[in-house]
Amino acid sequence: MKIQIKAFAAIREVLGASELELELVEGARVQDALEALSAEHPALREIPCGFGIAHEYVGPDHPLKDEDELALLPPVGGG
Amino acid sequence: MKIQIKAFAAIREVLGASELELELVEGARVQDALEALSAEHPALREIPCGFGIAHEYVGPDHPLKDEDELALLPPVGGG
Amino acid sequence: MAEFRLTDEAIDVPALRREIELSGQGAIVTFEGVVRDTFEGRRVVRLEYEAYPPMATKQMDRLFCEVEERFGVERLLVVHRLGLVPEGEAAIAILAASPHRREAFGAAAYTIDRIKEILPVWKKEHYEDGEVWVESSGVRRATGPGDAPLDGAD
Amino acid sequence: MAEFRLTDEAIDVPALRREIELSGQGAIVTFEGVVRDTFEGRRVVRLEYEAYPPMATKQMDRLFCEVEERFGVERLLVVHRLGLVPEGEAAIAILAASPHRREAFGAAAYTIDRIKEILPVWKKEHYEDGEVWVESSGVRRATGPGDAPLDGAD
Repeated sequence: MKIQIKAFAAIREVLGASELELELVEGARVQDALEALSAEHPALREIPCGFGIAHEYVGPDHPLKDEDELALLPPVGGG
Repeated sequence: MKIQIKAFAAIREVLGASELELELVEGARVQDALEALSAEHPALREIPCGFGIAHEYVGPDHPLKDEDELALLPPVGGG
Repeated sequence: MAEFRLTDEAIDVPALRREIELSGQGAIVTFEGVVRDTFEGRRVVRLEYEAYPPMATKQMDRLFCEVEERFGVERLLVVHRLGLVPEGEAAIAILAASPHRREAFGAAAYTIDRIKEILPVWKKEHYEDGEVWVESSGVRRATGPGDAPLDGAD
Repeated sequence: MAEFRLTDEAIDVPALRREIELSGQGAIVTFEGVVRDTFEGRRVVRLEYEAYPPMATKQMDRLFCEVEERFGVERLLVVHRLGLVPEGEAAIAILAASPHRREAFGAAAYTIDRIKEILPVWKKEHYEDGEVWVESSGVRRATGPGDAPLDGAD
């Protein structure tokens, strides 16, 4: 399956892109997407990462499905 | 001795004046001034009364001296 | 800088906000107490405040010291309106500035709490059929000949 | 009425204050978070915010429900600025109105606390010699090749 990655702030900088597509095996979870990206971008492991799907926070075990948009959210700093 | 009374809000209305002079015996305390006024204006007894001298709160036992200005302060309602 | 003022005119909060704006202050908390035009369904036709100004100033100076001790906040502006205050306008504005938000919130909330206890200022509500002094506790006290005392929580 | 906005322009607090002004509201509490131009003595030459807007909006809708449940406060306006924010200007403004002051203070303070935990907004400080992402905890995180990570409490 294919998912869309949306990356913000420090994670966007490490990935070098704010959006990218990721191919994953069926049954992959959020954590698997992060692992796949970290393999290519080891600096990603340095940054605590939260996850959003459909604009809600989800955990690393959240199952992914085809065409999901997964947001990678470093620690926030607004306000 | 003679003291000046300053009256505010509900107490001013009961006394019918915002300032008046009061003659008291030597050694009189704040409570004595209130008693003297209450004898003449019984409605004064209905109103909880705080006291100020030299712009500080004082208690009913506070001693008075000649030419003191005694403020009679009903419960406040600012803010 | 901590300053207290009494005024007969509408409180200009944006102007106060510009006064308090100085670099290094990360958090600014503003409290406004706005006068309401009804009390338990009765329409307040006129609302006015009176004060004992020199005592108010002295008590506020002490309160500013308390606030600085408790919250480390030195940047406070407090303005209380006197005389007639139309419905919808502020009777009081408190601005507290601090590098950190908790202290600014704490200072502003503590200041209004203490003001309601100690500031020698009194509020009178005029209704169509009488008038009452409104105490911070919410007690309504009538002194006029035709007025029955009212009680109610504010 | 509870509303959240993101804006690229200076936050006009007096205009927000007029929006929230409706009769029956006795207490209005305003919080402004103003950007500072130094961090531990280093001069911040540029400060910018980015957001994930649709998620921010959804998270704020949920927060507004929480605030209404906890404080009974429905009248909330929250505006967060994005992009470059000059020193001394507000990055965020929160206005809470309520018949009673404790609820207005509680709602405003709770809202900014939760925003710092959950709002998907990020802040970057640019110094003469590098740049860092500033987390709500105060952690400064550098990602550029020449930047050493900094840590510090905000």
